[in-house]
Amino acid sequence: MFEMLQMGKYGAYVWSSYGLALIVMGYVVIKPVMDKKTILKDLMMKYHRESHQHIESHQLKKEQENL
Amino acid sequence: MKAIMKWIYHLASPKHFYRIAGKLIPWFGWIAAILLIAGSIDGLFIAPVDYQQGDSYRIIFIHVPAAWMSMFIYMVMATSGAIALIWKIKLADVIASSSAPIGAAFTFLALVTGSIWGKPMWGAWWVWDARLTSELILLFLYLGYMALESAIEDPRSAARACAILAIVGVVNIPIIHYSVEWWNTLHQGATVTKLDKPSIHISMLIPLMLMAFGFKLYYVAAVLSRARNKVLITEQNSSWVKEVVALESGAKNV
Amino acid sequence: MSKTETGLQVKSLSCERGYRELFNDLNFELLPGEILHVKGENGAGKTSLLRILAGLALPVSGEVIFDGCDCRKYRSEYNEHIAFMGHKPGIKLELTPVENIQSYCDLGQRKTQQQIMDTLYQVGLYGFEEMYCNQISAGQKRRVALAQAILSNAKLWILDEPFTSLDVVGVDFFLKMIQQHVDNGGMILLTTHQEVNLNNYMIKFLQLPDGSISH
Amino acid sequence: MSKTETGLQVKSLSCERGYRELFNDLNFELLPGEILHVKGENGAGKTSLLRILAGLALPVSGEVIFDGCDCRKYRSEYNEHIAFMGHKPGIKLELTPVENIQSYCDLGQRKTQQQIMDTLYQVGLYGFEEMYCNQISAGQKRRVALAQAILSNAKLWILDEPFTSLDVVGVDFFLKMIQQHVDNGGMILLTTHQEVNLNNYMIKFLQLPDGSISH
Amino acid sequence: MYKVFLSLLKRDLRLAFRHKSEILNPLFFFVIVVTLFPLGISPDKQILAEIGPGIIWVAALLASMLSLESLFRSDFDDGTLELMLLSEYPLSIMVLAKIVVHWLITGFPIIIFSPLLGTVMFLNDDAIITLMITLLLGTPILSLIGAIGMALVVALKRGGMLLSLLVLPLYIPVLIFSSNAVGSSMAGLSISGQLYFLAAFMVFCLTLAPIATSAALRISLE
Amino acid sequence: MYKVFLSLLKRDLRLAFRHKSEILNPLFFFVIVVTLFPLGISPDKQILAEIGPGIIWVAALLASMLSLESLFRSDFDDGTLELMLLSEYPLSIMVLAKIVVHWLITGFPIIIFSPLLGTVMFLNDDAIITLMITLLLGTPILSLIGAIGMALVVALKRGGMLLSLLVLPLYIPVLIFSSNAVGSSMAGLSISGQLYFLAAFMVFCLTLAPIATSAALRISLE
Ligand code: HEM
Ligand SMILES: Nc1ncnc2c1ncn2[C@@H]1O[C@H](COP(=O)(O)OP(=O)(O)OP(=O)(O)O)[C@@H](O)[C@H]1O
Ligand SMILES: Nc1ncnc2c1ncn2[C@@H]1O[C@H](COP(=O)(O)OP(=O)(O)OP(=O)(O)O)[C@@H](O)[C@H]1O
Ligand SMILES: [Mg+2]
Ligand SMILES: [Mg+2]
Repeated sequence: MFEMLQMGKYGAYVWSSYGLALIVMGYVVIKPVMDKKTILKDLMMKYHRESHQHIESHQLKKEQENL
Repeated sequence: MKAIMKWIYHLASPKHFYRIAGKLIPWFGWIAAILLIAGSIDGLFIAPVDYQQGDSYRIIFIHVPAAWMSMFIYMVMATSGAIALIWKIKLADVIASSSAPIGAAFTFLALVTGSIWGKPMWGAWWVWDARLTSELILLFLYLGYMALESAIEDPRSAARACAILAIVGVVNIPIIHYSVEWWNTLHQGATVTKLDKPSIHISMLIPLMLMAFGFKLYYVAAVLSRARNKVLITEQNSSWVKEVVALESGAKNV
Repeated sequence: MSKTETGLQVKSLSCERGYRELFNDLNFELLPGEILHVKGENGAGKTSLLRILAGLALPVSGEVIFDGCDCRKYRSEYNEHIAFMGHKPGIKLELTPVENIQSYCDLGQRKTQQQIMDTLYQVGLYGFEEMYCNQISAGQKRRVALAQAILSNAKLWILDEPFTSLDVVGVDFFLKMIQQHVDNGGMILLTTHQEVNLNNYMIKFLQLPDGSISH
Repeated sequence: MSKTETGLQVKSLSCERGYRELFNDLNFELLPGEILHVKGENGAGKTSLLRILAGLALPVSGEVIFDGCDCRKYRSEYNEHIAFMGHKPGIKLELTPVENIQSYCDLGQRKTQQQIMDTLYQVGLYGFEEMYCNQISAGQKRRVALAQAILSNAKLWILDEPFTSLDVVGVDFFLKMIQQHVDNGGMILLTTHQEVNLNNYMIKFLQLPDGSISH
Repeated sequence: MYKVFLSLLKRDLRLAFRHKSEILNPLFFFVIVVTLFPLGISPDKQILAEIGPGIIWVAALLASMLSLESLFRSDFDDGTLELMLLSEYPLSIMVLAKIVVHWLITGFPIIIFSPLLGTVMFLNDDAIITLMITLLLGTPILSLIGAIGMALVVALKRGGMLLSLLVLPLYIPVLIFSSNAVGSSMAGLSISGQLYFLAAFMVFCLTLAPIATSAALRISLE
Repeated sequence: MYKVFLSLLKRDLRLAFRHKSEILNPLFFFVIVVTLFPLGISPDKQILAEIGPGIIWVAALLASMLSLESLFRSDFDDGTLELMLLSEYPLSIMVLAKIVVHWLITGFPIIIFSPLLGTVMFLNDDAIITLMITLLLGTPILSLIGAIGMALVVALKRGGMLLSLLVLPLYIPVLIFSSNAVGSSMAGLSISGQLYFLAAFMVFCLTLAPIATSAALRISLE
């Protein structure tokens, strides 16, 4: 078994290639999953802000009228 | 004809795309995973040792599919860029720009695995061979594409500018492919892609093909999930995104 | 709204910058002899609107129709009919006023030297034909731009904050030219934060972002 | 003219740009609580004058004296007492208002986070602390610049066309801040082509290029 | 249409000549960069002759790239580019005129000076003639491709570095074929293959680059 | 005074990191320029090893020069440079902070990547270590001298080409000594002389360049 993993004298080369591929390809698929969370959070906050801005801008106008 | 176009526009509407892509991603993802695992096991342990290169040739099962993908994805980007420019289909822009980082990742993989393979075979990590160099240039094209995209503030202008860049950069693809024929160099010539009779043994061809298809499906899954994110951002003012956001983030909280 | 075949019609125009919607479903029309003053606070999208109308930017949706034709389909014809004066002067500082006007005209219908000189005098640049534009004042540069607009024979002038950094005399002169153009059946679309008194003129106001029109 | 030890005295200042003399032997003084409005047509040299007074440019001859000291000899002390707002905003678009003000203050006396927040609220930027400045409107950017001037504790504000491209609300707000500063014994030097109504205030006019002073 | 082309050509040349000091800058840059190498590498005749063609070509490429700024930047800044977009004539014709001017003030002087630099680098006569031919075919390609890149970044504030990232990869085929041709002719080999490629590529760029450039300009100015 | 330095350093680094994509541009440029040479000259191992040090140094020099724009340009455009001039603290301290940031985002990444490029150019291990040392001593000099040049042209519209003409000649001593040192160490010779020169020159520039730069800035902004 160990013989097999050693791949003659080329074990380091072969395994580092496969390992690197695993890391890079793993990152490529995990990145969008992580991104999605932040996007959902940001958009939630944005919509939240917008629904309140309505009220705020009214208040601002009133303040200016009072001045 | 008009009906067909209408149907395409309908399918390519962001809302539809988001829903359909969400259903497709698991399919592509799992099939890709199965193919890749099978291909790796076959390639690493089952395929016979090469009489010339010893076990080092097993890098081929990563290197070659990655190199193919690096070129294929660039072509996808250029084509969808052209589609977006001509027919003004927003989704094509989204696909193109979601592809760029994946393509860059594959190019990087092809370069590094090639380099790792080169050390035992050629005795050097790098040689200034035409194919190697043109692959390096492809990496720069990807990087330039991404740099341009992030430099332009307005996302719609950015997408259109990048489409032009991608189309112009296509000239590099034939150069990469034919470089081994134009210059006599160290890098191996066509062994797999010779149409009539591949000069590679069938026991090695099978894992290579498994990996190649696995990479393709993997790409589809990855690009779709990126594109779904992009669609959420570009369509953030539309009501359906508001619904989706409320639904999906609500579901998480529960 | 009556169906007209002349002038500018804008139909359900909407525009986004970044991911923010600036205006949505904007409708108005502008007829010969009319002035439209686009109003709105900083960042409301006035410049964006004017650039869309000039064909420099694309709207998210909607149509701009000039003399009955969609202006994006007949871009070259449309361009004959408009003169655009944006935030930037459109004048080369290393050229003289005459050379500037000459090379502007070369982009459209050619003009004789005589016509150019006449217009220069008309805008009051007598004696400055030979100076480079980096030696004349901001107000005089505007006059060069005005001469270009006049010479272009365009029906529709699109002016984005034309009075910025002009002194009182400069503004008055500019207004006079605008009135002349309107009197000759031209159309004007302008934005400005300053008060302008164009009494007795058919002037409409368009308030962004709510898109209401008032007379 | 009485010999004063406070405020700004300008003595026989003259300035050339290129080979053209802009003004010559200009004399005036500005005392605490006063506003000086520099007038003149385009290219008269208003900007040049203000830059000389701020110590950014050198005059051909003449002196600028502040609180009895020649400001070119005591540059560092003089700089403590002035706040300059030129044609350019002086604001980094890639930073938030708070970061902008913070890094401005770091160039002078340091301020606590609390002080900065208070001033931000004072200029009405509540709720915008976290946005980047390229996402806020031109008027709001001016407010950031104003907050910087207020925080600098400078006695003399030098403002070059501060109202450019501000909407009506923006101009009003700015004027209010100017009045507040003057009420607290500050001095203001400004240029603008727009009409400003600062009634009831001690406002002087300086007309370039003839350099006559009127009250 | 022909007239627009000519009048813009005349205007741009006039502008270039009004900045007399600037018109020679690309040439100076070219010469300085070429001289950096004997200083940085070795003054050895053998080595210089070997690396000469490549270095002259790389310097030409950098000079051409760095002078791309002048192509659209000032027109963009003062708003005359907008006026061109609003002209009733095709934009690509005007773009072509500007590219021709760019070539006249960067590529052309470089070609004129290349024999001198070739001599300094100890190239033989054959190689110098080939060098000039490749420059004659190649520098227009540089201006044409560069115009596309410049059009893409013209509206950006910090476009300089980005431009090089976009444009240099596209310049590489020209570099490879040209310096290869010069090297071959130095070794007495046939060079017709390389020259055919360069000529074909130039024609290809000449027809397509103005169109791509004007499309890119319209997008950038949006 | 120390605090101004630190706070400006922090601000500029923060700004640089807000433009994430831009921060790597000088490095990419450096790598692309280095790759141009094997393509343009020859892929031969022998030749590349010979010209490698010179080429890497020329590329570093060009990358440093082209990124000088970022040093003062944006501060000039948005008027924050004026505010710095009007600060009560010495301008040269602030200038030094900006130069340090410039070095951190151009010189430093180049140093980190130089072993990779050295390998690709077939330099031996000794030469690679020397290369890194010369870059460590030399790139700060490039930033310091470059700052003076940039300060002189910052107010000009088309300063790019002019800047290179001003700055490149001043860079030449650094280039000569550094690439000479790398070459010598490849041949197994002593290199202490060159390194002493570089170190001395760096200290010299470090003390005088900020003062010269701030004087130049005051003149430019007048
Ligand atoms: C950094 C080094 C390397 C790079 C950048 C590189 C790049 C590439 C590219 C781009 C392809 C796809 C070409 C095409 O389909 O047109 C390819 C294919 C291939 N490479 Fe490499 N390679 C490198 C090193 C190596 C080494 C060291 C070997 C083996 C000794 C190797 C063996 C192959 C083989 C067998 C193919 C398949 C050829 C075919 O059938 O088309 N590569 N490589
Ligand atoms: N290139 C751009 N990319 C992204 N957003 C932009 C761009 N240009 C402008 N914007 C945004 O679009 C909005 C509208 O800008 P526009 O210039 O049309 O406003 P305006 O009404 O002309 O304002 P002002 O009175 O200040 O001239 C602003 O909020 C601005 O932030
Ligand atoms: N850098 C310069 N070099 C040479 N001359 C200049 C320079 N800057 C300005 N000038 C000239 O100096 C004169 C005064 O310019 P200045 O900017 O001070 O005028 P201004 O009164 O502020 O005008 P405006 O109302 O247009 O702002 C102008 O005639 C201008 O041509
Ligand atoms: Mg505007
Ligand atoms: Mg002024």
